This record gives sequence, C-alpha cells and structure tokens, in this order.
Amino acid sequence: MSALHTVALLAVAVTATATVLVREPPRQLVVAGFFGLALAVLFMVLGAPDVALSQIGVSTVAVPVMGLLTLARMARREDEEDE
Amino acid sequence: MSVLPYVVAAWLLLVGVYGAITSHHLVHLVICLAVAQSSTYVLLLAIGYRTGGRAPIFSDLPPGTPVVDPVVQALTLTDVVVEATVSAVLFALALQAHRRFGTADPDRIGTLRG
Amino acid sequence: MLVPMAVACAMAGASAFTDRHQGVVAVAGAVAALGLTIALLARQDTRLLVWFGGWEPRKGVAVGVGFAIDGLGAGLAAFVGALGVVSLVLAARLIRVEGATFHALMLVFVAAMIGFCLTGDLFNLFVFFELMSVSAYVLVGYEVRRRAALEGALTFAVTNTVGSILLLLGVTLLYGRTGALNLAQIGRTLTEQPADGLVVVAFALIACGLFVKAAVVPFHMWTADAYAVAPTPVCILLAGAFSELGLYGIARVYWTVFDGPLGAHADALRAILVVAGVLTGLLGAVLCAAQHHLKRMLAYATIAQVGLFLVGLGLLSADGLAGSAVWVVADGLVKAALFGCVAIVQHRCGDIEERDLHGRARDLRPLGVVFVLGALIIASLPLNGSFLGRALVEDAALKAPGYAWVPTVLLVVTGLVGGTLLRAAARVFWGAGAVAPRDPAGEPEEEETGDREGSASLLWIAPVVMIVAAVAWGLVPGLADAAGRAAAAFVDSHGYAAAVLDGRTLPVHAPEIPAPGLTAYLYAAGSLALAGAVAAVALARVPALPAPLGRAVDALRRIHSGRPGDYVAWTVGGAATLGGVFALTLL
Amino acid sequence: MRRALGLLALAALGALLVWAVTGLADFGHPRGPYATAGVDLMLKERHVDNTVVGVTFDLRGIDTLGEELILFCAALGATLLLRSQRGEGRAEEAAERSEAERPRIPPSLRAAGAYLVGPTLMLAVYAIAHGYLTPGGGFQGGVIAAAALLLVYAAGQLVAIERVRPVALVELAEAVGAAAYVLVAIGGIVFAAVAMGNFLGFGTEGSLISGGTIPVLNAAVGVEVTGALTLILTEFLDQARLRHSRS
Repeated sequence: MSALHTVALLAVAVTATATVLVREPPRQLVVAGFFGLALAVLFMVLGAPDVALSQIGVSTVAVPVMGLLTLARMARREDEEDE
Repeated sequence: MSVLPYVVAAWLLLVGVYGAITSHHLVHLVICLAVAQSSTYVLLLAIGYRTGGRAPIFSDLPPGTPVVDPVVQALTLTDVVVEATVSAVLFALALQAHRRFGTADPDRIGTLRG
Repeated sequence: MLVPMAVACAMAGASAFTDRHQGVVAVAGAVAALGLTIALLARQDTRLLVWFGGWEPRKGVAVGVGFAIDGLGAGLAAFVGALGVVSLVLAARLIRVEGATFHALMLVFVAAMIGFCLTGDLFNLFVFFELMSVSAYVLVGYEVRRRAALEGALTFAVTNTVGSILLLLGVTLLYGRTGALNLAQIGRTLTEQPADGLVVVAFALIACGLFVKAAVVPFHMWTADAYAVAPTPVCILLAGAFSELGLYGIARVYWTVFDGPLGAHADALRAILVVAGVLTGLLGAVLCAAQHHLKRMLAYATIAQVGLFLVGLGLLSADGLAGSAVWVVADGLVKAALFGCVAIVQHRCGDIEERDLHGRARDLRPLGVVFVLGALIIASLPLNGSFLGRALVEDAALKAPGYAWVPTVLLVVTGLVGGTLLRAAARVFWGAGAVAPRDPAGEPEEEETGDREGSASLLWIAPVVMIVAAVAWGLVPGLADAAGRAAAAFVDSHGYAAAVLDGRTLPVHAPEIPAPGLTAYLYAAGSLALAGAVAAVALARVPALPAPLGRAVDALRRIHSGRPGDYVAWTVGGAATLGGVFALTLL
Repeated sequence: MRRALGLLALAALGALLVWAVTGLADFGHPRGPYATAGVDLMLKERHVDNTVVGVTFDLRGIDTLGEELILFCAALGATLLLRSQRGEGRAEEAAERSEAERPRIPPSLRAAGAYLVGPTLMLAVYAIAHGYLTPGGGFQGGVIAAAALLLVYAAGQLVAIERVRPVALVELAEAVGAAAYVLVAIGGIVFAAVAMGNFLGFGTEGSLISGGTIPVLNAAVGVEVTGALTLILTEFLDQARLRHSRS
C-alpha cells in the first residue's frame, strides 16, 4: 500500500464522483473520459498493463464518443423540431 | 489503510448507482452505470495485487519472480469489454427512445403502467 | 460436448447473418442444440464432466473451466433447446425479419441459456448470464418502431445491468476469499472455516443478481414491461425459461458453494426463500388479475408462477426441488401455448386489449378451447405436469415442519391466476360478461408489426402441440422418480465436489417420491373452484373488490411506474434488505 | 421519495459491502492457489510469456468465447436498433444524405475531436511501447484500431467544418460498416472454429492445445473486436451525421 496506490485510488474515487455529479451530458462525458484515464493509471499501478490499455480504449475513447454522438443526434433532432 | 482499495471499489458502486437512480438524462444514466460497473474492475485487480509483484508478463522477468494475479486480469479484460458492449446497446436504445418520445429524461418516457 | 453446440449456434448465427437462408439455418442450429442436450439428458445417471482445453484439476485444484452436467441441468438445457426450436419455428411465421439478425440473436440467446444450465464455474456462469442478458435486451427491443418496446427494453437493460454488477461483485468477493472460481472448489474451501460477513454478503449479492433475472419481489419490476412488448417467440423463451434460469442459478450456487458454510442456518434461509416466493406469487397473481392487456397478464402470471417455483426450491429439500423442476417444464409449455394463442388473436384482430377484444374472437373458438385448457392446467387440473409438480411441492411443504400453510398459498395463487385467464378467455372468445371497465392505468397499445398475410396454419399447430405436450408431460411414466433422483444428486454438495475435484462418484440415496395423494387432488379441486369463482365474479361484474382493497391494488400498480430510476432504486433496496436479513439470520 | 429510498438503501448496501471487504485478505497479500497455479502452468506447459494472454485464451478460453459472443450480440443489436430508423427505404436515405451536406457540426462533436486527440495519441504511443511486451493483445489491438479509425473520423468531422463535402465521409462510413459486418462474422467463425478444435481436443491433451492456438485466438479476437467496435462506432457516426427527415 504505497503512496502511489493511495493517490491513484483517491484520484479514481474523486473523478468517479465528479462523473456522477456533473449533470450536463456533454460535459459529463468529458469528465467520464478523465475518469477512464484515472482508472487506467490505477491499473498500471496495480500491475495490469493489459487491462489498463483496453481500459483507455474503452472508457476513455469508445464510450464517451458513443455518448457524444448520441447527444449530437439528439441535439440535432431537437433543433429540427424547433424549426 | 489496507482496505482502502476495497472501500474505493464499494464507493464506485454506490456513487454510480446513486447517479443512475437520480438521473434525468439517459446518457447520464448510461455513464453512471459504467461507473458502477468499474467498481468490479477495481475490486478484482485489488484482490489480485501482490505487494512488490510485477506485471505477470515474463518476457523481461526471470521465472519465479513474484507477480500479481493474472487470472483477475483476464477476468477484468472480459469485464471491460462487456461494459463497452452494454453501453453501446444502451446508447442505441437511448437514441431510439429519444426519437420516439422526444425526450431523453427517463422519467418522462413511459407508456407502460401497472 | 456442449460447446460444439454453442459454437454451432454461433456459427449458424454468423453465417445466417451473411446469407439469406437464415430461417432454415437457425432452426437447424436449434434442433442440433436440442439433440445434443437430449443426448446429455439420456445419460443422466452420473455427472458428466467436461474440462475445456483438457485442464483437469491438478491435485484437487481446478485450474480450468469445467462443465459439470447432471440430470437437472441437462434436463433444463434440453427444455430450453425445445422451447428454442418452437419459438424459432414460430418466428418464421410471426415476425417480419429484416436480415438474419433476429435469428442470430435468438440462437445466441438459446446457446447462452443452455451454457448457463451446464456450467460448473462461477465466472463462466456470470459470462453466460451476461450473454443471455445482452441478447435479450436486443430481442426485447427488436420492434424498435413501437414506443412500448423501447421503454421495456430500456428498463429491462438498466435493471438487469445493475443486477449483473451485483452478481459480479459477489463472485469477486468469493474469489478474494477462496482464490478459486470453480463452484465445487469454492464450496470446499469455504467449508474449511466458519462463515463470516464476507460469505454472507457474497451470497446476498449473488442471490440479488439472480433474483433480478428471476423477477422475484422486489426485483420483478422490469419483467412485465419487458415481456409485454417482446415479440411472441421471445416471450415464449423469456417466460418459459429465462426467469426460471435465475432460480436454477440460485439452486446451483447454493447447493455447490453455500450449502457447506451456511448449512447450519438452513432453517432461516428456508424461511427467507419461502416468504420471498410467497410474496412474489401473491403480488404476481393480484397484478395479473388487475390486468387487461393480455400479454402483461401472462407476464404477471409468469411472475406468480416463478414465486411458486421459488417456494418449492426454497424448501431446500430434494423433493421440493424435484417438484419445482417438473412444474417449471410443464408451466413453460403452457405459457408457450398461451402466448401462441395471444399471438394468433393479435394476428387476426390486430389488438391485444381484453376489453377491446370483447367477443371479437368468436370465430377462433377452437383456439379459445386451448386457451381455457391452459388456464385450467395453470390452476393445476389433475393428471398433467403442473399438477404433478405442484403435488410434489405440497408434499415437501407438508414434510417440512411449520410449512403446512404453503399448499393453501399455492391454491390461492394458482386459483387467482387461472381464474383471471379464464375470465380473459371467456371475454375474448365468447364475448361473455359485460365489457370490461376502462383500465385507468393502461393506455392504448400500438399494433404489433407482424405480417398479416400468409397462412397462420403453423401458428395454429404450435399452441395445440404445446398444450398436448404439457398434458403428456405429467403422464410420462417414472417422471417423478427420475426427477427425484436428479434432484437428490443435485442437492448432494459433497458428491458434487467429490465428482468434480476428485473424480469419485459417491452413492446418492434418492428420496421416496409418493404418487399424488388425496390431499393433492383436494387442493387441486380447491384452486379449480377458486379459479371458476374468480372468473364468474369478474364476469358478473359484481363489485369485485371493496374500495380500500381496490385502492391498494391501484397503489401497487402505480409503483410499477416504468421509470428506470425507480426500478433501480427498488433493486438496490431489495439488495440491501436481502443482505441485511441474511446478515441477521445466517450468522 | 425515490431519492430518499435510494439513499437509504445505498447506505445500507455500503455498510454491508464495507463489512464484507474487511473479511478479505489484506491488500497486497492475495490468497488462493489459482494465481500461482495459473502462472506456473502457463510458463511450464504453454511457454507463453504473457500469462494474462495465456489465461485469457487458453486456461479460461471458454469465457473469452462467451465474451466474443456478447460483443457479437451488441454489434448486431446496435446496428439493428440504429439502422432501423433510417432503414425505411434507400430513397429516404438518399434524401437524408443530400440533406446531410454541410451539416451543422454540433459543439459536442468538436469537443470530441479536441478532447480526444490527447488521450488517443497517448494511447497510440503507449501501444507501440507496449506491443513488444505483449505479442498481440487481441482486445488492445482491436480497441486501438477502432479508436484510430475513430480519430480519423473525428478529424474528418473537424475538417468538415471547412465545408468539405461530407458525402464522401458518409460513403466511407457505409463502406466501413459493411466491411465491419464481414469482419465480425469472420472473427466469430474463426474464433469459434479454433476454440472448438481446442475443446474437441479434450482427452488428447497437448496435441491441439498448445501455446500454438493462443496466437490464433488472439488474432481472431483482435479481428472480432476491431470489426465489432468499428461497426458500432460507425453506426453512431452515421446517426450523428445523417439528418433526420421525419418529425
């Protein structure tokens, strides 16, 4: 249980809380990306490079982008309904 | 302090589910579920960690070096991919729901009762 | 031995979804699955062990993933395979399939359920659990153009995701304690020391995950929303096998892992499970009676029946388990038949609301006969599968001290459900009774997209075959004894561990399974009478419920708000409650 | 009321969880025979250096098979759900496409491009440095490939602001989607075939199951993951790009 572990864990906890508490979807997705990064760092510290790698790919890139695209689609549709 | 990793894992679950309960936007809901799911990764890897252990990849290690548990890493890999796929399906559903109902608020979606 | 089948399904799925003969390929794959599982069932005398990749246990330490196939698991798997064939055949007629995606998903769904029945590894259990969930989300939401389908799929997916997270956390805790993932191995390691908080909480988490699947109160909220909107073939699989598999998972995990460490508190656990089952049964029955949307009615009927199965399982005795097993199969067949009937009515009349259909299906009366027969079987008409299974459960309950009241509950629940279905049949097929009152909570349902043209002869055959099978199932000679033997082997955790880890087979002494006695016939008569009474009262428009009761029912229905947030809240609440109760009683 | 119930339940659940985890072995001192056994078997009997890959694809290969099926389902499902809403005939799609010229790029997408360049570059660098360490991690390879395509696409989105006619991009998306279909199918079949060979080898140990199958499975998984993720992301991108022509 080194200081490194502690820092990484706390970073994960904080970013996770932020991810949940930030309610505006686009911003939240960005926060979620940083949460994914924090997780990946933690995994590195825990000696799991493979997991860290796929974690970066999934929860830093894939999931937020899917969310952003979903939001983009929703936003555009709402614009059309306004028009 | 040796339970801190486990407590953090539990915290991830709680905060994620809390977000899911109080969510007012489907995308937010999905992300909160992802957070909750990540608690399982943390718990798995924390359980498998061995103090002073190296990553269980022996290309640059002499055999016999203490390493962290490779099994939990394999499980976590599976888990990560599962989360990604579930999120994808949920996002797709959310998109369709927004199209049909004109809202992304899970509480204002609803034709089924009782 | 299983996996060639699962893989065959996967490949059929993959190829089906590149070429165009998907229907044939799919049915062929399902039939292959059925054949293989029946072959498994045929040799149910001993446990069949399959260690994938040939990773035999080393010095009693299971290093690989193994399937431990025993009678009950193989039987359930074969049953799933059969249902899969039926629903795929129906799908060929019933659903306008775009591409082959639907068949591919159905095959994967069936394969996952079969694997879930056979696996002997905890994490592998989770993987198959997740696999069937994901395929089911998509299948439920298959008819994307209907709002209800989307909503059902959403709540279904959200709630079950939470459930699977809880399940996986429980698995992780167990791995952290025992460093093993093989069920038998975990059980053996856990018995070495007294159970503590970790074991109990892990059990609670795993149970919650599986209860969500099994739709046990209060984890049942998503069920009606999902079942009511899924395409009929999917409904057959969901209502016939999906929920029941949750219970099977509980039984499997309990009798391999937690029987040893928690065996000392079996009485407390028995009480908890039976009470949960009774609550589920009663709630399901009441809500079923309050329904006018035929498919939702059947969905709540499923919940009620699942509760009763949980009672049989929760008695934690071999014959109770055997009873539930027999009952599950019969009920699955009946449910398939009923859903088939509803599908035909919908196909003809383009409507599914009992009140709108009032008397409009007069020309389908033969079908109405099938429907009525199904309702009567649910109310445990003697000499059929349901009756046999229920009789076994009743015997088990009467044997267990302090549970003599259970058969009465079974009587009430089955009577209520059967009566409701009779009422619906009388209204829809014979136009009996006055037009049902407008349903305050329900809202008009869009039509399901099914091809109207094309002969429905196939549709007609399926329900008849199912209902006949359900009756015949109860007449299979020696069925009760076979089920009893299988169940006895199932609950014998020491024998399981010895077979899996040491390759030794211990002798199993099967319980004495009596033929259904007089009491069984009396109870059956009772629930049949109750069913008739319920139907008559409902049709005669006697003010069925005193006002406060009516308000209570409305309140109950309002709880099922269709909001994911609420459902998640209920799920977590249930998890906390279950965990708390376990913590208080099992230590 | 829901929030209150939820908080209450969560508090109780949290208490239970904390109670449970105190029963775990101290952090850094795992128990159990599985880990060491797995490492030894991988090194002695399979001669694979990356024991994680070994465990994933050999010791617990069946889990990975199931997981690939999950991916398969999700890819099919996302496609199904997303395609259906513009699947009502090519004509309409063509209309949508013509409308899709010079779309207003929503700010969130710019945010996507801007925020994701950093992490993804880091990812790429890390992948290169890490590739030597783990010969072919199927997931990682697949994820990175998909992410790379995604970055290209995001860049395309940013470029599209400068009035590059986006029709080409849509066509590209369609093509990539179609290709991804095939990839998923092939990946699934190859994986299943090899895995089945592996399982059917039950009894004749060592013959079929050697370190030899691991790279194959690895490759198959890589193909499958790439295909599936690419397919899913492409579908979402199409959604974001095509204009919705019905109310």
